[in-house]
Order: sequence, then C-alpha cells, then structure tokens
Amino acid sequence: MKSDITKVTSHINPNEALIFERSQPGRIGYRLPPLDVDEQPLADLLPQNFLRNDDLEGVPEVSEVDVIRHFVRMSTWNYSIDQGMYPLGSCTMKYNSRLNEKVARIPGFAGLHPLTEPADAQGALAVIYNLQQDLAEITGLPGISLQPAAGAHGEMTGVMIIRAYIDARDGEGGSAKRRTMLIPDSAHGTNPASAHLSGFSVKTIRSTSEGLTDLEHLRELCAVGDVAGLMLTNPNTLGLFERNIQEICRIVHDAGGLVYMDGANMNALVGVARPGDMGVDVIHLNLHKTFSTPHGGGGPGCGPCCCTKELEPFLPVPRIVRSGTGIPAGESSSATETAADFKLDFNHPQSIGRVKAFFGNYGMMLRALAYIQTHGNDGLREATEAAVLNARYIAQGLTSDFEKPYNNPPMHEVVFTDKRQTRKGVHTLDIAKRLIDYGFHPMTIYFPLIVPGAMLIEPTESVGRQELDQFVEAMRSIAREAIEDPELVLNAPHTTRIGRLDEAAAARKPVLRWKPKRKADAAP
Amino acid sequence: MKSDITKVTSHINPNEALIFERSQPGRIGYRLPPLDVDEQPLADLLPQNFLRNDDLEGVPEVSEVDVIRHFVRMSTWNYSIDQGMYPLGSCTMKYNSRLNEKVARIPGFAGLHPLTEPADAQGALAVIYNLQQDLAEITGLPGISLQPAAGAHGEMTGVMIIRAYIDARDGEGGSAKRRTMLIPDSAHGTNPASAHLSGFSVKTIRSTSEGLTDLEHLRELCAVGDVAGLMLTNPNTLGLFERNIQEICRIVHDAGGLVYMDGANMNALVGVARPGDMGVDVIHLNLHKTFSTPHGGGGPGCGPCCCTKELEPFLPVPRIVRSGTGIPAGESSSATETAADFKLDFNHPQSIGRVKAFFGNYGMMLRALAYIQTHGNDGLREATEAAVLNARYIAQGLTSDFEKPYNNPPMHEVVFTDKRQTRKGVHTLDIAKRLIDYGFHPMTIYFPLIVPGAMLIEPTESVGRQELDQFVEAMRSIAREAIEDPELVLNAPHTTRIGRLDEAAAARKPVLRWKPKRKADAAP
Amino acid sequence: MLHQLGLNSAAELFDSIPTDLRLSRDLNTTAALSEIELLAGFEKLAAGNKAAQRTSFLGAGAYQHYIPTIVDHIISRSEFFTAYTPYQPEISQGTLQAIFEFQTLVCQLTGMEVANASMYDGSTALAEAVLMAERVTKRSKVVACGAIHPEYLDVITTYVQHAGIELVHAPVDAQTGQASDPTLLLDNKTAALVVQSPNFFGCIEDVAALADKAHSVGALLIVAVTEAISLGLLKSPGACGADIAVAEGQSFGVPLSFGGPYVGLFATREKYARQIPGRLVGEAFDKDGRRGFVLTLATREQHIRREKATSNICTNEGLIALAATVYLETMGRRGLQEVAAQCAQKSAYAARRIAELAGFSIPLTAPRFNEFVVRAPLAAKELLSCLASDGNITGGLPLSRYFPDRPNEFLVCVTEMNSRAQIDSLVEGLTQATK
Amino acid sequence: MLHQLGLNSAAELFDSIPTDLRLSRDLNTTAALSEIELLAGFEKLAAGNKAAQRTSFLGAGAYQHYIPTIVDHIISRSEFFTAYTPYQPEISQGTLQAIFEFQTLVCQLTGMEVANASMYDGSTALAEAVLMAERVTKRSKVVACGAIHPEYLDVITTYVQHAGIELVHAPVDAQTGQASDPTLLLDNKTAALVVQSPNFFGCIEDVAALADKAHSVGALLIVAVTEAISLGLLKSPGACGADIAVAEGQSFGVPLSFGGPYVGLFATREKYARQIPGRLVGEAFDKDGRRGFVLTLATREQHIRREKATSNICTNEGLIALAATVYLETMGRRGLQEVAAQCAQKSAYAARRIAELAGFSIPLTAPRFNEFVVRAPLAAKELLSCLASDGNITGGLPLSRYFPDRPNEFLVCVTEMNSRAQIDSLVEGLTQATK
Ligand SMILES: Cc1ncc(COP(=O)(O)O)c(C=O)c1O
Ligand SMILES: Cc1ncc(COP(=O)(O)O)c(C=O)c1O
Repeated sequence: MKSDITKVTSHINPNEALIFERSQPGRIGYRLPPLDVDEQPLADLLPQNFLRNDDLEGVPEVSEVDVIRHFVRMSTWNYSIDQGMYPLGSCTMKYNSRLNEKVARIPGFAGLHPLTEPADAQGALAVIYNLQQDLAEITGLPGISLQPAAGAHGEMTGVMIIRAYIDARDGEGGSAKRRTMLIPDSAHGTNPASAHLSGFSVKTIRSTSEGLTDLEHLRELCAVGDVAGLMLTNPNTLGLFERNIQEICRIVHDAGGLVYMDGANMNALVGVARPGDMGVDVIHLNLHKTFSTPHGGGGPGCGPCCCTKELEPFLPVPRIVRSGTGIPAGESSSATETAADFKLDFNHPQSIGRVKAFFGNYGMMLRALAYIQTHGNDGLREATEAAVLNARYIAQGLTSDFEKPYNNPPMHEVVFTDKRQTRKGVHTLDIAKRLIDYGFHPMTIYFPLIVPGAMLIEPTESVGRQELDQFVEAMRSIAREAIEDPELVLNAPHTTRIGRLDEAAAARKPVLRWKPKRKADAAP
Repeated sequence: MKSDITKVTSHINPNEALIFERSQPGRIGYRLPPLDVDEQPLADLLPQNFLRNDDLEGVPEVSEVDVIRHFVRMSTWNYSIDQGMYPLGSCTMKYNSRLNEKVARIPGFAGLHPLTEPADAQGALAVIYNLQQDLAEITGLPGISLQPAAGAHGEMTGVMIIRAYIDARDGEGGSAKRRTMLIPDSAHGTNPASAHLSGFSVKTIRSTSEGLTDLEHLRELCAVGDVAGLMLTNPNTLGLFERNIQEICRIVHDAGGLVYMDGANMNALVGVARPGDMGVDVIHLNLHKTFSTPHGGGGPGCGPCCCTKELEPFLPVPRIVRSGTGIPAGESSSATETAADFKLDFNHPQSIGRVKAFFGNYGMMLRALAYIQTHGNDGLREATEAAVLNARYIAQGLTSDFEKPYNNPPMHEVVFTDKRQTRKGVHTLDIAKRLIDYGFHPMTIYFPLIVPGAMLIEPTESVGRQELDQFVEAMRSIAREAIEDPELVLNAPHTTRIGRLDEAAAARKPVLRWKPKRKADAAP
Repeated sequence: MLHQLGLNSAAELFDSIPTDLRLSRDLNTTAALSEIELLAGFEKLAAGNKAAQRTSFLGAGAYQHYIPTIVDHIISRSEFFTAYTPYQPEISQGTLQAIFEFQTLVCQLTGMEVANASMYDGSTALAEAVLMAERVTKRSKVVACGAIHPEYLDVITTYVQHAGIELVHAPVDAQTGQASDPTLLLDNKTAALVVQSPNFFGCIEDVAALADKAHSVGALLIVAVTEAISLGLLKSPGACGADIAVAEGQSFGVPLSFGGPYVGLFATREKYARQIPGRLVGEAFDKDGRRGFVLTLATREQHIRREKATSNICTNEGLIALAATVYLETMGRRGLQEVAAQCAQKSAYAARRIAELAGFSIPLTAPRFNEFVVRAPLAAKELLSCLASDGNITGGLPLSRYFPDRPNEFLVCVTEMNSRAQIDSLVEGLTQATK
Repeated sequence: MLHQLGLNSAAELFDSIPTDLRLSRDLNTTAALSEIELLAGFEKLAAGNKAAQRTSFLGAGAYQHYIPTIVDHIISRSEFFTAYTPYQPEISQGTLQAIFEFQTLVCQLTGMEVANASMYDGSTALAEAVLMAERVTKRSKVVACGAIHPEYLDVITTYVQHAGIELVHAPVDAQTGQASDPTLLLDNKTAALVVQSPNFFGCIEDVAALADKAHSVGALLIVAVTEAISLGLLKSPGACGADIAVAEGQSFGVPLSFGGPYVGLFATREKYARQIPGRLVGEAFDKDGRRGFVLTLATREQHIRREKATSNICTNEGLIALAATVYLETMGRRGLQEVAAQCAQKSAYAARRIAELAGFSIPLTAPRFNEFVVRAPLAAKELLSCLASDGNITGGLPLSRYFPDRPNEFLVCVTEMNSRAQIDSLVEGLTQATK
C-alpha cells in the first residue's frame, strides 16, 4: 500500500482540440439584455472606414457548455498546488488559501473603479495602507510602494530609485560615473535585466566555494569607484543566508553604492530577521511567493518595493498616506483601520514616477493582507520555521543519494546536483521528468546557473511530514533507478498524456497562433 | 488527429489514502474566534453521564491544505458532465448552468432560516410560488407541491394523494377494496416501491412487442375492480411515447382508478405536450433531471408533485399561496413577483400531511426557476426539440451495428441491446466499460428490466453534433472490436486507475466503514 | 441534422404524440432572460427576505454555524457536483471514497456501527427509521416520546399512515422538559421507542435510561438528533444504547437555504445492515488487488427488489453529504469539540442573562445544549416581532407556531456565530421591549 | 522532526543568521484572526467603499462590462489558479493550450500576426512597445500623439527615462479631440509614433493615416487600446497598419478591482517575433507526433539572456489572460460584436440626451465609441460630487483630475451595463444639479 500512495496512477484524461477547431458557425454561448435605446444606423454613428471589415472572422462560435467542457478538460492536464507538493525552488509554491480568494471577491472591492474619488474608496485605500504598514514592519523598511505588478517590476522600481537617489546625491556629473550594478553570478535573470532597464551596466560577482558572495571580489569591484549598487538575494538562490550581509552592506556603502536585496526568498526570514536591520537599502517582495497569492499559471503577481526612509522620496507616485498623522510606519495597523482619512499623495517631486496605471495589482494586496492577518504575528514566524525545517529535512533525506554541492545548512530551499547520476548518463532534466511519474511537480532545474545540473528544492511550509517522506522516498527511488535502469529515467515521464516535446524544433520554426487551414488543406 | 479527440488519453492521477489514514494527532484545519463569554466548568453545565467519553477518537486531525488536496485528488477520479457527454438513459444528465449555482448562493436566500416569519421571507416564498406557477403551466396540472426531495419522494406523495382521494371518495369500506396499483413491467423500481409505501399491492402490466403498454392486459386487470390506479412513465422507459395515453387514462378512470405519471422523462415533452392535457391525474417531476439542477454525485434532488384541481386538497401542507388572489394557476408569473403577499397555508384538512420538514429542497427550486427563466418559453421548447433530435440522431447512427429492439422512433432516449455482440461473448456491461476508454460515461445498462442487455442512451440537448458523432463513432468502433478482438472489450476499461471491482465479494462480506487497525495489525 | 434524419421540421420529431395532445401555443412562461436580467431579478427577490441578514437566535431544527470557506470550493468542483450517482465505479471513485468517509464519520459521531450514504433530511430519516424498526421487529406499535420536532412528527405520521403502524405519544414532563416515563406505553407489540435529544425544547434526554426501557420489552430505541453539533460534546446515541440513530446533518457546513437541501444521517447496528434504507458504499478490490469502493448490498434497493425494497429512496443528498464530509474533516476532532463547547457556553451565558430579566424565566430544568425555552411576560410573537423591527434581531421561535397553548414562550438558540455583543443586544432588546 | 535533524529548538534552524540580526521580539502585526473575524473585518472595509455599488459612468481606462458567470468558475479551478508558470509542459498543457488560444485571440482581435502571453497591464505593455520600437529601429525618438491616457504617458516616461529615448508630444486638436498632424515631429530619428484609439477623450483616431505618416519616415506605428471592447466594432490596429498593438484587456471579463490585476495585450508583426518582450507559447510535438504546447523563443528572455533580454518581465498575468480567454470564447464572434454595438448605441443615446441639456455641450467632434467629454456649466468635480450624493450616481471622471485647465469637463463612459433608465437618471441628475 505504501508505494500506492507515492506513485501516480494512470487514469482517463480527455482530449480536447483547440477552441478554433471546435467552432461551429451560429453557436452562441452568451445572451445580453436587448438593446433598450433607439438604435441608430451604424453609418450615422461612425464613418465606414473606421469600422471593422472582417466580421471578426476566426473568432470562435461555441456554446456555454462547449466552453465549460473545453476548459475543464484542459485543466485536467495541469498539475497544481492543490494536487500535491510543488517544490519549485525560488518560487515558494505554498498553499493559496480559499479564504483569501473569497476576500478578493467581496463586491465592495471587486466592483470598485480605480478612479473613484478617494473619499468614496476609503476602505480600499485602508487595505493598501494597512498592508504597507505590515510590510514595513516585516521588512524593517519604512517606505513602501505596492504599485509594481511582479518581482521583476519591483526590481526595476528599486533600481530606478537607486539611480534617482544617486543622481540627486551626486549631481549630473558625479552620477554619470556611477553606472555599474554589481550582481552575483547566482542571481536570478531578472536582476541584470532590471538593472539594464535603468541604464546600468552589470558586473558579475563571483560566489565562494561555500556558496556565498565573494567578499574579496566585491571589494575589488567596489574599488573601481563606479559602483551604483549591489543586487543581492538573501537567502541567496542556493538557499544560503549571506551571513556577511552586514559587512557586504558596509563595503558597498563605503564605496558610495546602495544595496538592493531581491526579496524573493523572504519566506526564510519573515518574523525571524529583517532586511532593514541588515543594512539593506531597498528590496522587493513577491506577494505571490511569500504572502501566498496564487501564481495563476504565470501571474498575476505583486512586487512591492520597500526602502529606507532616505529613499522614500523617490518611490513611485501616488503614495497612499493617512492624512495628518505622523504614525511611525513600524506601528501595527489594525484590521479595520478606517476611521482615518486615507488619500493619494502625488507631491513627491523626486519620485521616479509611475510604474503602472492605477495602484498596482490590488486584488493581490487584499489576499496578502488576509494572509498576514489569518497567520498573525506568531503564525508568520511559525510558517517561516516550518518552511526552513522542511527544507532541512529534505536536505538530510537526500544527501545519501544526491550530490549536495554546498555544505552549509540551507534555509528554506536546498540545492542538489546530478553529479552522481551523470555517470550513468542520467541528468537533472531526466530526474525532474521522472519525478512526475511519482506524482510530484519537479523542483526548479538548472538554476542557479552557477551550479551545473542544479536541482533547487523548496518544499515550503505547506507540506506535512507524510508528503516530505514520500518525496524523499521518490527521489531516492529515482537515484536507484538511475543506476539499475537508467533508460527508465531517461525516457520519463511515462504516465503523462504527452511525452517530452521537441522544444528545439518549436523554437526553430515557431507556430505561435492557430490559423485556419487553407481551403485546399482542409478535409472535405 | 480525429481519433485523438475521440479516445481518452492516460495521464497522471494522484493516489490518496482515506482521510483516516492521513490523520496525525495535533493537526488542525480550522480556527474559531476565541470564546468571548465567561467560561463555566463543563461540570456546572452538564451532568458527567451526558458527556461524550470517547474524546471523539478516530475523527481525523488534518490541516486545511490536507483537506484541499484530499478532495481535489479524489475529485479527479470522477467523470462529470463538465468533462463530456453523460448519456445515462432516464437520468437526463444535461448541463448544469453556473449561473444557477450563483443564484442559489445569493446570501439573501442561502442565509435564510426556514422558520423565518413569512412576512420577512417574501422573496423566498415568491420564488416557490413563481416556480409552482411555471410548473403548473408546463405540466398542465394546477396543483403543485414542491416539498418532495426527489423523484421517488414525489412518487410516494402522488400515490398517497391517490390513496387519500379514493379513501375520501369511496369511504372506508369502498376504498379498502381498491388496493391495487398497476405498474408496467418497464417501470423504474421506485414506482412499485413507492406504491408499496402507500399500502398498495402491485400488479404488473405487460408491454407489447412495440414497447408500449398492453391495452388488453390493462383492460383485463382493470376489470377485476380493485384498481386504485396506474403508474405510467411517459415517454416510457424505452424512450417511446405512449400514444394511447388518452385511451389508457380512460380505461383506468372508467375502472374507478387514477392515473399517476412518472415525469422523469419530461425532457421529451416540455413546451410540446402537457400531461394535464393527456388525462393524467398526478405526476412528479425531477427538477434534477428536466430542470437541470445538478445531480451532485447522487443528490440533492427535488421531486415536485403536480396534480389536477380535483386532487389539490390532498397535497402536502403547508402550501405556498398568494393571499387574496384568485389568479388561475396557468397564468405566467413574472420574474419579480413580490408585490403580493405570499403565505403558508396549512388549512387543508384532507391533506396527506407533511412529507418533509420545512419546504423541501429549496436551493433546487431557485436553480430550476433560473433555468426556466434563462431559457424562456421558446428556449424550453427548443431544448426539448434538441434533446429528441439528438436521441434520434444516435438511434440512426447505431442501428447498423447494434440491435434496436423497438422500431418506433424514440423520443429523448433510445434503447439498444447487446444481442449481436453476445454471440462473441461480449455483453452490455463490457460495452459500457469499453466506452469509458473512449472518453464517455456509459449509458444506463440493464434497465429497463424487460429488455435483455438493455443499453438506454439519453444524450440530452447539451451536446453538439461533434460530440454525437464521436459517440456514434466510439460505439461502432466497439462493435467492431467485439468482433475482431473481443478480449479487448471484455477486459475494459483499460485506462482507468482501477479495474472492475469485485462487487460480489464486496456484498458478501461488506466493509462499510473504515476502522482503525488493531495495534497488533498496525505497521511498526 | 433534421435533414439527415429525413425530417422536414422539428415538429415532425413529435409525430408519435397524437396531434390533439400537442401544445399548439407557446408556454405562458417568461421570455428568455439574459444573465444580467436574471441576476437582477433574483437579487431583488433576495432583498425581500428581510430576515436574511439579521442577527439571529433561531434554531429549532436548522442552525446557523460557521461554514469553512473550503467547503463550498470543494463541492463546487465540476467533478463532484456534475456527476451522477456513482453507478460506474471505475470513473466514480472520488464520489465513492468520499461517501465511504462520510459513512465512517457518521458512525464515529453517532457511536454506531454502520451508516448509509444519506437520507433526504433528518425528518425523513426518522420516518425511515420507524419503518425499519417495524421490518426488524415485525411489530407494529411505535412510541414517540417527549418533545420531538413537530415537523418531524408530522412527517412520521404521513409515512406510517398506510404502513399499519400505530403511533403513540408519550408526553413531555412539564417541569423538566424531558420525556415523561414511557414505561406504561411499552409492550411486546412495540417496535420502537423514538426520542429526540437534545429535544425540541433544547432539553437533553436521558437516552441511556430510555434505551434500557425499550430493550426491556424487546423494542428498538431510535434516537433523533436535529442539532448534530451536539454530537461533539454529548454522549453519542450509540454509547447510550440506541439501535438506530438519525440526525439532520445541516449543522455540518450546510447553508440554511430556507430549509434545504439538507442531509439526513442514518446509522444502526451492523446486524441490521441488510435492513437499512438507501445507498451503501463498501470497500472492494479489483483483480490486481487495488482497493476501491462500490455501491453495495443493492439487493435491498428498489431497482432490484422493487416493491419489496427497504425503501423507495433513489436519489439522496450526495452533494450535501459531501459538504458535511468536508466540514467534518476540516473541523476535525478538535474543531468539533471546540464548536460544541462554544455553543454550550454561549447558550448558557445567554440563558443566565435572560433568566435575570424581570418578567422572564427559563421554565424547563433539564440540562441543555444550545437551545432553551424562554417564558416572557407577554405574547412571544409580538415580542419577537418588536425585537425584529426595533433591534434588527431575530430573537428565536415563538412556540405558538406549533403550540397555540404556549403563547408566551419562545425557543432561543445560541451558536458559535453569536458573539457576546449579539447576546447582550438580545438581552437589551428584550428589556426594552418589555419596558 | 527537529530532533531527527539534531536540533533542539526551532531557533537553531536560523543559526546561519548572525544573532544580532535576528528579531528578538514578535512582529508588531495583528494576532491571528479566525475566518469569521477576518471576513467581518474585510466586509466592514468594503462597506467603506461607498462608490462600489453605485450606478456608474466611469471609464477612462477601466470599464464596467458584464462578466459571464462561467469566467470566475473556470479561473477558480485549482488546476488553473494554483499552478505555476508552465515550465514542465508534460503537466502544464492546460495552461499552455489556453495561452496559445489567448495569443490567437489577441491576434484575431488586433489584426496582428503574433501576440505574447501577456504583460502586466495596458500601460506597461505600451511602455514595453516603446522600448521594443527602439530595439527594432535602433532609433531613439518617440512621438506620442494626441490624447493618450495620462497614466499611460506617466508610465512610458518612467520606463524610458534611462533608456536614452527622447519622448515628444504631439498636441490634441482642440476641436476634434483627435491628434493634430504629427508630421513636423517625425524624422529619420523617430523610432515610433504612438497613438491611442479610441483616445483618452473617447475620440477615434484616424489610425490608418497616422500609420502612413509613421511609415513614411521609417518609424513604427504603436497603437494602444484601453477599451478593448472597441475591437469588436472598430477597424483593428493591424488593418490600419499598426506595427505594434497593445491593449488593456480588463474589459474582457476582468473585475474592476480598484485597478488590478488586469492584463496587457501585446501583438506585433511576425518579423518582430524575436524582439517581443515576455513569454510566448508555441506549438510542439512529442516523439510520437502528439501535439502539445511549450514556452518558446526563451532566448529572448531574462533567465537566459539576462541583461540583454528583450524585457525583465518574468511573472506576467497568466490567470487574467485565462479569464480574458474564457470571456472571449464565451462571448464569441457574435457576442463581441453585439456588446460593442450596444456600447456604441447606448453611448450615442447618452450623448444625444446630454447635448440637449441647457448649459451642457459635447465639445469634441470626432467619431466616438463609448466615451465622450461633456462640458458643464459649472465645475465638474462639484457637479459630480452632487450627483453622487443626491442621485447615488457616479457620473464620470472630472478631467481636472489630470488636466487642471479643464475644470468644467468630465468624461462619460456608457457600456452595455448601463440601462436606458440609468442613462435617463444621469440626464435627470445633471438637470437637477444645474437648476
Ligand atoms: C530570486 C528571484 N528573483 C526575482 C524573481 C522575479 O519575480 P517575478 O517573476 O515576480 O517577476 C524571481 C521569480 O521567479 C526569483 O525567483
Ligand atoms: C423513470 C424514473 N422514475 C423515477 C426515478 C426516481 O427519481 P429519484 O432518483 O429522483 O428519486 C428515476 C430516477 O432515477 C427514473 O429514472
């Protein structure tokens, strides 16, 4: 019975064509109320040459039940958190509470127009304000903007703030000399891309054999004198806490730069340590990681940017403030903070400007605040503890069978490699694919780039010991298979509706949309 | 590509133990607000011997995410309407509109207590009243009770009404002689069971080779003089309209009996013909068939009982009426019928009494009314037409490969048999199981009982031609397989997570609940 | 498609219906409404349900309890709510395993050995229990004792009227509110003694004592529970000696919804398994030894046994049973204990406060769970209607709805949903209304 | 578990964090709330959003349209909303096929050849389009012409500030409301001409003419659409000659939700496919020839290209793109046409009625879709605030929010959700407020 629970079973799974292949002229899936005003001839309203002339050809014509079946069937082809452990390192795939979904759908929020007069949207603004307060307390950084729509967007915002600060501090001439952003070789690709968007050129810092930032190299690069800042992930993408973080910040600060921290890994720190206390100047958070807003198959996210008091003037506008109060940001906000008068504050001449229309991904803010409030302060810390404990448990469970390239105990995620398995020709990709047959979503693979054949495993706090044991058992079983029957692993997955797709061919001659078959090709 | 769409694929499917096997002491999945009144020692509130003394041992202890994963995983083992055609004959598995689900969850309905003073529940009562009006119009029978919770419950109600009517009409002595209920051999099992509950003994009427009620036999049985009534399904369970229905009613009426019509097959008649116009005295409807309320894996249902003016005094109480109006039942109700004063009317001394606490399965009434209103009068008729057309299309498509025991063109469902396939040892059960491999839920099998190896197919109006063609193609392919590779069919299904279960063994030594393993049995 | 069938019009599809039976006009129902219009119409009707959003102390067979958010999410999964009764086990294991868990949970809570896959509701479950007792004992008298929910009694009366069963009532003890001693009514023709606990007046019956009395004449004891949350705190029917236990499962995560759909729980002793009405799910194995679940003991049922079946029930309350299962598993062992304890504590607090009010009394002395009768200094119906209009509080159920001879009494129910502030405003409202 | 790891306390898990960096106190956030308390708190806050339930004529980049009920049901399926970006195609085909359909629909509606898997919203999509034009043309000047949504302009300004791009504005023609002729601003350094149509004032631009002008200097034409429903009726950007088309997809089944999450549509010509920012899904086959879909052309992206990537975007708006896909497939060809036509008709009706009012005028003469500017006889902000408090109507957007020099003007938007009765009461309200 034990293995019955650890491996998947095969079961029937429906096929479903593209909706365009199912379309039948004349079918409809909608009904609108009849037009209740006098209808004017279209020609009286709009010039002919402004009107569509393709009759929307190609847009599907299907019934409501067609649409339901279409998506329900397709959905069964996905794996999801609700079906099991989803240990994608760096992605923090934790449980997405149903309650938070309900909160986001309360009509008083879901139906509210963003350009509503602030006086008529006090509840919505209170949510933003309260969340800002909570995030300031959690990060130890008092300046918060919730405008960025995802982590990378938050990075761009943060880096632009660094740039604006330096431009203001050093003046045109001085700042023109500071155009270098230091980024460790282990960093996520969004870091250099975001730095580039702000006009910085990127220099890469090496990691030590311990998996930490190489202080010598950092000092060397800082000595050049062109450093605007450093973008550091902490815990870093190997799951290790940069224990020299204070020293690192000192070096960068002494060289006239600022320290940006990529907060994607905050799930290891919430309630336990605060970036603001470490000397970091600005960070982004991923509410869609640490604060459990659902990933939705690729978004939406929300990437708040949090900074020191010194950098606050540069945050995007509008800022959401409470009028006439000087309440320190660290002070806790209560669940029902409405008495005060919340307003939009545009009056920040040094601001980098707007990074998105309206206020950002508001629905995600509702969910994140609900997460913070249902956990409570002790619950937040306990979640962090459980996340780290679970990663540690996996680290221990897998060391006998997989190469663990760094010795330091990991925080919320742990990296292994395929070094031992490659001897039999089995690589990380194969192990990942084989994991599917065991009922798990694979871990993050080949990231960070500095670890050859990396397997980055982040269990999060949302799994119990039973599931952790099953995962460890599955991985160890794959390790055995890699020795005893490498073909089995090389050809995995064996249980999915399709096999590995030819991605190279797909990229060579990309087909990025459906097109109607030309008459001649079509079946009679 | 064509066959790609017609057959299922195998795909990964998670295993999941019983929740009791996943339970871990100390885990919790709930949180209540703290008790906000002074806590009394339990002993002060309740005598010790009234308190539970087992500490609820065995009740599971799991987290919220455990529960979510548990049910999401299990759900993937089901087939459902939303995944495809579900052609269970007699069950009318049509699309369950999402809109209706939303209506049933409007807080003003979902949160309303059934013992609310009627003056404070006018909206809820209006819904019942409006639905009564619409069902009266649809059936042509003015007396409606929505109290019965399902079809069989409606049958019991209807038969009790017949009994009460005859008791009242014939007096104690006379009625004691009328204790026979006539039921065709093709009837659903609930019919005789319901008749029995009302103290009737059942005599079975033969069907003709045409598949219709044998009038001769009916006359013969009626001549005995003990007949209280006839329970007839129309269209009958072979999918055929009893074209002699008027004559049948006459015979029964002339013999002093009443005619009960099982309305389970009303999906063939709505908007096209009305039982009340045929001479029927009382029927039940299945809102969970004809009016699309979801089956929910076995309920809830709603089985309104509809009767003639003459039988109205015998309907269950309370009846929901509009005070002071004499609006004929046939008159249409508008969507927003609230102005009037709706009330509960208990004053029906001849009533058979209550058949259920409160008002019946109210949530289903909301959905059914929404169904009627979104379809509109033309839409209801069109749905009926489509349902019959679809069944006719399947009948035509399958006659070349399967034995069709009755020649008459079917209404909304059609019966075939396994006669040709049995030659190769392939039976209805095997064909049904093989259909699973093609991505369809099997049809109803071995019902009606009078057709050996019956396969009763009801496509409903909720499938398009593409799906009908795929179904026909699948069935014909199975017919070929039965000849060319009977083993394939005999061992079907091949794609499901479990194979055919040993039902005989299960019934021999039934295990009807989980029990903890005794310490000795448990794994260390 | 019509064409392909050799037909010229949709009307020809109905040629087998005699022309004079065909409707030659449109149905006199509304024209089709769009989603927008339909929702607006129902929202307007819902607004006419003035009581829906009020603070409420109404119980009496339907209870306002907290429903964890995940319940509705799970029962709204297409795979559950758009499936039929699990006739094809290979593609219905989700439903089947869930029902198997439901049956187990019902057994655990009621302290019984076997439970079925659900009945329509508590009232019909009780009626079926009475019919089953007759089958098991082959005796024809049934004694209903004490304060049984009047609507449940009505339903039993309807069900037994043609079953040759004599229904006898044992009165309520006016002081305690419990059943008075039924001994004199019990005899060797008695099939069952029926008791509800907590009873309609909120009083907990001495079920164990009644069990002994029933068993001493060879009758079964049937216990009905309308407030299933009480099972988290009170000794289970099984532990008290019940032979059949039925309950209304609405308290387990099911919205009030103006009275339905709810779900009837039905449990009994293993030896009566083949006499149970309704569906049963059992464990089974495929030929490779994989565990699964199937509908079983079908020979009891109407589709095989027809008029000799143990019941006529076919469609039951599957999805609501699923909701109850999700509820019970989410609350779990500790949650059920806590919610029951909160109900008892809050109800006791409310009773203490009301008892202190001038002119009010709590007349019945038996131990209570979360409901109690209040005697007011004036007509309860008027008092409560005052409270509703002035304080926007539904204060309880005027007993005159069922008992015209109890004009001044009303039944108050307090659950974990009633905050102390709500209870205090009820007390305040009662004070004001009698000033 | 701690024990098994050789640890004595949870604190030891964090030994790699220097002690002085560890928080030695509890976070100063609230204590844990139960579901009941949390919901009550948020319901209370929601009630503070007085405008949420008002009849509304507010558009200006976010639109109130009907959302078919099935949209939320589908995007609430666990399989969709709790999945990650589809990195593992074998177990992500649901998401991948849906995105492929999304890309196709975006192409069909915009009249373009390729579309990506979504951007954050319309404003950032437009900013990314500007950056892409610079990459494609290797030119550095961008001309933004006519009435572009002020918040979109702000976002572009932020994005281009360090990209060495010069942003130039071509003014609005005061009479028509369309862009005035940008010819003089265009030159051979111009990377792109940017236009919004219908523009911020609701005026439809002559996009085809602008395309010719841009192309004549070798610049790209970028068209932005904030009201995507207009694509059901108006000639597509592609048909007008656009090189990049971006749109805000909120109108396609996405709730207003105080400004997000929404979804940016981004489409261009096939030849620029490798310059597109963000994710792309393409068709692929496994070794048995089965069709599937994968993320493709990843070499454009940051996780491979790092600072040389076409964009830094990673997480995008997957679930909202799915919502838009469900919306578009449910409404379908005919539904999109009908909803667009209803918007145009109702808006025209409202404009006719308001133009008749004494003191009011509709100052701009260009053709409109569903928004128009009204000039009032008094300050629009006060007028609208009157309307809100007296008539419970949100009458539109006072242009003074963005243009202090237009105190008396406001922008009215009318959609299929506004009944004639609502429009009439707006007209009535305006009459009353100016009496
Ligand atoms: C370490 C790290 N930084 C940044 C990001 C970018 O965040 P987003 O995808 O929300 O833009 C990610 C997410 O994948 C990440 O893992
Ligand atoms: C013909 C017929 N009659 C009666 C019934 C009983 O209806 P229900 O299951 O709702 O009790 C059914 C349903 O299975 C049926 O098909």
